[in-house]
Amino acid sequence: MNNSTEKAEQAVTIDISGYDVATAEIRSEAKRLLTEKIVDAVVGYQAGRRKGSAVPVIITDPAQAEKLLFSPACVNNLSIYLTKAKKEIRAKGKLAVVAKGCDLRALAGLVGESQFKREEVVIIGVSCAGVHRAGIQPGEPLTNSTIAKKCRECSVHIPDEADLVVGKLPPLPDLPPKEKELMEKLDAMTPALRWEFWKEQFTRCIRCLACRQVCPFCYCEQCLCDRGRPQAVDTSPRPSGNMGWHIVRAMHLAGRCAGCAECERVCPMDIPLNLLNRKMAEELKELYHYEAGMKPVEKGPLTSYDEKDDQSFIK
Amino acid sequence: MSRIGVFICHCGENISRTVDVEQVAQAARQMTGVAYACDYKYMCSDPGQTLLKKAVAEHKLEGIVVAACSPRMHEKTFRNAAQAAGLNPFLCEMANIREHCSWVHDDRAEATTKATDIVRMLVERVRKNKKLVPITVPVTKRALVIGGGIAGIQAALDIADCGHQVVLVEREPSIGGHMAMLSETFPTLDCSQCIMTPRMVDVINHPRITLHTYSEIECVDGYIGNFSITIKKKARSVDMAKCTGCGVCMEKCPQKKIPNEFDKNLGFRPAIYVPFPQAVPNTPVIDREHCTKFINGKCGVCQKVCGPGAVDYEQQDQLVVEQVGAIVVATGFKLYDITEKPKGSAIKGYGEFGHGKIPDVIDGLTFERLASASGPTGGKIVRPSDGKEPKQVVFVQCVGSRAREKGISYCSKVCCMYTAKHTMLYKHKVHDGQAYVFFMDARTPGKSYDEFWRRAIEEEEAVYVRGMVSRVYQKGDKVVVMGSDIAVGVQVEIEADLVVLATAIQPRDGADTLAQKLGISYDKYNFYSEAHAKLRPVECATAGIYLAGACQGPKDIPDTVAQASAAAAKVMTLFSKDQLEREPIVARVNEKFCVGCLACKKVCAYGAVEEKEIRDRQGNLIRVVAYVNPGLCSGCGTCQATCPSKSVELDGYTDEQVMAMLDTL
Amino acid sequence: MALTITEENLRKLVDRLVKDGARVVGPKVAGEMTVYEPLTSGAELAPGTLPRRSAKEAFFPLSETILSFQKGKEGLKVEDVDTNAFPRTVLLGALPCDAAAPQVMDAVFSWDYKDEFYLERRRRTVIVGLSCTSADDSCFCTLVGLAPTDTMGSDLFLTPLAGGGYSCQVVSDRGKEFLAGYPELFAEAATVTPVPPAEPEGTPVDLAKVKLWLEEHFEDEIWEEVADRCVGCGACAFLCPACHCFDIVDEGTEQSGSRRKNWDACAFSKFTNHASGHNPRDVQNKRYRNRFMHKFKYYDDKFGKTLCTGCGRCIRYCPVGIDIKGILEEIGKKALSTKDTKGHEENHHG
Amino acid sequence: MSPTKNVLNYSYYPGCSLHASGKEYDESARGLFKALKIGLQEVPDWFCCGATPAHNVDELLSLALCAKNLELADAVEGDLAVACAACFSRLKTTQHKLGENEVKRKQVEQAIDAKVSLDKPVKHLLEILARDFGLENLQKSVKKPLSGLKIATYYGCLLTRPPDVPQLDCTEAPTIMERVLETTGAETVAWSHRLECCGANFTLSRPGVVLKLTGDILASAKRAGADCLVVACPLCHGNLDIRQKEIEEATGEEYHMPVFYITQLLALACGVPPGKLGFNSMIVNPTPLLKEKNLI
Amino acid sequence: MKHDFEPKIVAFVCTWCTYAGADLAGTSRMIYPSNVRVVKFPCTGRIDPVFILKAFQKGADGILVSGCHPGDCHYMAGNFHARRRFAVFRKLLEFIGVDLNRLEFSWVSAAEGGKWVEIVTDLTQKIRKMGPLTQFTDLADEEQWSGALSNPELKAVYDQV
Repeated sequence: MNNSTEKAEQAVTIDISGYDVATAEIRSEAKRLLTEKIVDAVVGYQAGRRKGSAVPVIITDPAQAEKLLFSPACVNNLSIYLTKAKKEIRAKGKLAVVAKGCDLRALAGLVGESQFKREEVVIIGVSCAGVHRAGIQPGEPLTNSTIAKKCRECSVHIPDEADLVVGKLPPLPDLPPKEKELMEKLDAMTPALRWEFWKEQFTRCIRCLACRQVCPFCYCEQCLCDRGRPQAVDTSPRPSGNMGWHIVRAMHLAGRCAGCAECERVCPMDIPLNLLNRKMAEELKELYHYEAGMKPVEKGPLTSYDEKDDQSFIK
Repeated sequence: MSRIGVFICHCGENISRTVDVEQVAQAARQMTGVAYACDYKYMCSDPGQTLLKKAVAEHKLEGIVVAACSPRMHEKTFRNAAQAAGLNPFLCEMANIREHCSWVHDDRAEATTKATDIVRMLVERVRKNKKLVPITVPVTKRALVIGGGIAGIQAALDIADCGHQVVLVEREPSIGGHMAMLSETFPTLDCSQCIMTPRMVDVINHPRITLHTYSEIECVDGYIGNFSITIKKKARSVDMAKCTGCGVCMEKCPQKKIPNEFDKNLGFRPAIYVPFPQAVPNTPVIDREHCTKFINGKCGVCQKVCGPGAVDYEQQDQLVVEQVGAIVVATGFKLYDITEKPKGSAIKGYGEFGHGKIPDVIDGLTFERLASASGPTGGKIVRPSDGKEPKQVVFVQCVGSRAREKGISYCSKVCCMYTAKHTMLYKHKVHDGQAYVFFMDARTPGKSYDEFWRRAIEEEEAVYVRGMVSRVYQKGDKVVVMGSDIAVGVQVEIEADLVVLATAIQPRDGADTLAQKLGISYDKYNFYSEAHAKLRPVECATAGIYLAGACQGPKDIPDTVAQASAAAAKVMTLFSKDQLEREPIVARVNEKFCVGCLACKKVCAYGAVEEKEIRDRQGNLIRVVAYVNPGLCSGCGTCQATCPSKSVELDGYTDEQVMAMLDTL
Repeated sequence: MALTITEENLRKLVDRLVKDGARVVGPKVAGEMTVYEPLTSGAELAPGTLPRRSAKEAFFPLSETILSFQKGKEGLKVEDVDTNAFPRTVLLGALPCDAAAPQVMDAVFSWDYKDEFYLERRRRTVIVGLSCTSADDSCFCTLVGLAPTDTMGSDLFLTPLAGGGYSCQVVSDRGKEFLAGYPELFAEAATVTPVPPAEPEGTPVDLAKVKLWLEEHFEDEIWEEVADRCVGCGACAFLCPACHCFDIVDEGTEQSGSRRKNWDACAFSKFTNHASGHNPRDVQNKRYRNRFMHKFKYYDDKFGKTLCTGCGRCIRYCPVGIDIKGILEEIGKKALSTKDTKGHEENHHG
Repeated sequence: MSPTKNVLNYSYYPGCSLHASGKEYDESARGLFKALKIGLQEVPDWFCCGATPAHNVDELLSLALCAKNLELADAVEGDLAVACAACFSRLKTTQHKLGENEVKRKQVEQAIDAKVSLDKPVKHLLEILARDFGLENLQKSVKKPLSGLKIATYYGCLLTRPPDVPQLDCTEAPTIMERVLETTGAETVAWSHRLECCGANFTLSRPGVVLKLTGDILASAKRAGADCLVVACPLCHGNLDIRQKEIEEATGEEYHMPVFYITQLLALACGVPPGKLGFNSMIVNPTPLLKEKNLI
Repeated sequence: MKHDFEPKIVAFVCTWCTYAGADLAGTSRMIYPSNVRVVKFPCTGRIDPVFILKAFQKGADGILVSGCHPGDCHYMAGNFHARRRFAVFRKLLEFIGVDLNRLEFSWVSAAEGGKWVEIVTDLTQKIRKMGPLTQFTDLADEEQWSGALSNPELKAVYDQV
């Protein structure tokens, strides 16, 4: 998803030596937690087959703790393994989870939605300077061109609400916010043009539902879009059904989305799904001063109200 | 559902004038699932309904659409007709082709097309309707009344007289509340003890009233028809069964000089005491803070002198649980205390009146105790400082009330009347005394109220000065009242012997904590909020809880008694049936698909959603899901619109029904 | 003597075909990715890199209307799809891992029920394969018995030449027939020096041994270890050239609508959800096991073919990095030690 | 004078009276603060706060005057100390009004063409002594206790009103002056007219009213057995001190009740030489009383 | 008088206030255009954004959502939740590219028959001027993968993704 304008931006490589510190600390902490039976399983990252790649792993035996690591390839939001959708992982007992700042916001959201109690999970927070964006060959260094768009505007480098924070943050480069520019461009467009843009994007959607399956907040037992009677959203991956599906998804995540942008990363058709969630987040911040935070909140913006909410749009 | 009957009404010619009803009937016959369609001049008439019932039988109809007026008019009528014909009433819907069509459009073709569209929409809806059976919630026919003032007593007596059990809980050692403190009551000046004591005796003697005095509400669980109330009975240190009320212990008690709260600390009482002579129950209570036995273990005189041996120092607080079906809250009021800083007020009490430090500046209830025959002075009006008879008394109205900067902007409704009464009582007791009243305007709206007020001025010669009081200060043994007389436009200074402040009426202390226990809402002054200011003044929004008396807002005794009887009537309607029947338009959770995110619980304004644990046979927890309590759910549907996976469904307005209607666009 | 065709003539061939009314499906660049899409002109042809989506879409589209109905005055009217109206198609420039797949899938689509939609399109399509010259570490066609130069499934097979242009090898008589239509675009050349083909890493795996191992290890902790991380999306199935499961759903209203055949994936939790609510594959790793078993055992049991051509798309686009190549190698090693107890005869690719 | 090691430092807004009729208030305040080692840095070229007349004539003018003073005060380090009750009330009201009302704030900013600074705390001397400096420290710095002196503290009507603006002390029953004076060992009497108006500017236009009101105040103080009055406002001092003779003639009562500024007595107690406290420029001669209590 | 284009307007209303307001307009015999089709709900809290989306997909040219004034809600808080939900949903539709003039929200109490007529009439006239809403209906006929981007500016943004 890179393009020509980026060449103009001078190349900056981010020092990720801090990640090795994190890897060592995660390993020792995981070993301790497992040997002392504090947790029954640790959800973390381990090296994949391809050199430099990282995949989620659920280890139960302390000896396997040596396999855990943290690198720019650790892009997954591991909080998805703590929701009701992945009953088999929860069945393993008390869990510890490795979490970047954006992942921790998702964990906080899930606690707020009674998916698990905060004390049931040990959170190993990682000070993260950024991870790869989609389509990057594993093992490439972390530079301004390989870093994910969300990391360019990250405000949660240090997950301070975690039980333990590992790793060391390097000096962070000031990268121009690409996604914000894109949002501004879209906002500047006329509605008709924006419609063309999104129609084009959603026409390509093949309804593989990867965006739903990696989203920590899409843990419904039966998704509205899988229902037949009534068929609120057409199930066949044609443009009209896709449009409905993505509008419903964005609306269901409004006020819950943690901004981990996994949906955009995993989309095999490169549809910029995070723009939708970001627009919802911006509106909720402006309207109700709500921002997804590290601390669980009892009620989200759309499950609470205030007598003095804005109603300028209502006649 | 494939056998639907469509009945199109002419409504005389209100509909048929602009809608071609035959054409609509004709179109209806073509619609999928419609087995029979006809039009008739007056569907809601008796012949109309008979036609409907016959058609149901003859054509074995499974669903009905009546295209006529607004459902808000005759939905009940036609649903009853459907039920009479053996059909579940909720399989009958109304298509509003009068208010929403024939009356508001003049082009006949347009109106007919629209009417057909509306009928088609409702036919599609009925095809997705499900049989619904009214929710029945068992009702414990026992009522709880909180507060033993005149409001609580009246409500308790009304309910008990109607044959139901009542549990009356009173915080003080005796029932009677503030009315028992009053001397004579306006506008008839009859002595309050004389009219109230019989009622209090009725309460104690009533077979169906269980009385818990010197007790407080510990916690409230459950919902309408099924409340479980935990009451904390504070230890009286006297066994009520044995005590005969002879009063010997009170005479012999060495502690004599404890200020009696009932007499506004004018009179004194012993450590083992009864608040006032006509107390009900007439069993004394030991004030453990001031009783030497409890302070340093010495004394114990009362136990020795007690014949029946009723005194028991070991008695402990007790928790009692009562099952009730309805709750009447009658916790009454307290008077604004000029030394306190009211909630939400920028400044502390009334510094300009010396913050209550001047002994001869008293409030209305203290004057009542002075004037009361059973009061500390036997009805003689005296100055608290030196006991002399005051020759000049100044009454000040609206102290705290209607004063925004003191945090109380409402009018307390009763002070104008009782102040006029006070001037009369004073005149009757001190013939050569002169009463002055500083007031803004007199509010005397009740029956024969204004005449009573005029009498105070014309016959009892009270001097009413229209103006506010700016300062009260002690000058020698006199109390100087500086105010203004705006009628004449001058500053006025009166050197009075006694000043009586008509302070504002506020809810009892702890009103907000009790509200939180009951789950009812209250306003910024802590008065309890009624469900609807005009149409449901004695009910709370929370089903099964009713309000009576000053706890809902300042009011006088006639209004309080009326409200108490109204609340009792509401309780009796609730108890009139064994099962509480409620419209089945309530939400149900599909426990298979609910993932327990509890968003529905967060948006439910009625607290109708609870957490329900699903356990396997061995009892270990599988998961937590939401559960809608049909007794509390009022059917607004906000939960379904909030639930992402629509695992909670509002019967009568399911997604399937709505989508079916939208498919006809 | 080898037939050759220049780059320019190949594009001319596309133009000619399009003018003749044929549907030419080939790799073209859209935005930033290459996909197999109907071409409107030769210029759009962009052979070489492996397209994002597989070529199966030429025969087995993402979503296909199989009938539509309308309730009118005279009752219900049902319209079938006229399969004869399917256009003549040329699948041009399909790399071997895409070209081989249709032949594998033919078996299931012409099994006890003949799927006319698929088979009619197959009958009307000429597949012009293209030898593969670039492979990344996800490619593993050689592991499953294919090769970058394998002509399986192609009617004609182009091999890029060092000096540009392609040598063309006739594989099937349908290819020969097609060639006869455009002789002027092809030339004869004595010797040709092809561009060296790609060499995907990894040594071939004994699929028969793997099948045996799978038979004994239905219940094995390898599935949990490998696929507990699977999130259950459809990316691998939808991008896979060989996956062919579909779901039929009616859309529209009772008055008018259509019946649609859409892709489905065994990774979805709803895939094996019974009406009663029971789900035989209730846990995600069981679903991934089913995917692996179907590709390397069940399909072989039924049709004697391996349902995987080693294109590596499922590795590149798996959200959680599940790596079928790694699993295959791991099981391959474990399988070596198992004996052939059941006496299956040797076959994997007929 | 550069204060040696100062405990606290304040910018200081004296106001017009303290450079004229209320000279003793200013001198005694400076003497007291010097004795207590509290820095008092006068705001350079401050000007009139508008007092009562300004805001009756033109509110924007009165707000602009005070806003300008606040802007000038910003240049001087330390919270703004104010002695005169009227200046204190005007400055506080300006901060309150402009803080609440966006429209007025824009108008004033246009008038003085500078940004209005509302965050600099404005504090009356009493507040500084009672809260910042602390009553215990005040008690420690008393060298000559004023024991035996019976004082009637007079707040006047402006110091604590309107309720939520000055926030000096409880509006209707303040005790700050009593608490401050008691640290010197003096005795304060309970009397009724502590917050009654002295007639303020009517002293020029309708002196009769002042005679009546101030007369009541003096009568009430005498009834309470006070030796003297203590004030914190130059205008109240004026009415009570200058008019005392006329009141005695009008009412036939004998008062001889000296009217001190609170800073005069505090400075005296803290060892500032009496000569510097302007006792001789007071109309009702305080010397006999001070001698009698052997304070000078 | 007939126009060449008669818009299809759908009104989602709450039964306690706006539906009653519409009834009042009926009993007062106020005339207004017949384009609106009313769908009754117990409360605006029950109106799900999916219904609005479905109505647009089914060919509605204009949609009105109306309920009780804040504070009047029969169910105390339904309209407060609805107010937040629709404030966010209309921003999403605007971001997707729907012209918000097609989607109107209002408070109409049971006593405001006049206001109901005024809102419906204004909306119908406005939509009549704007013409039919083809966005959603056209989309229904499209097959997958258009792949053809006409507008260069759009292409630039598209590529930047």
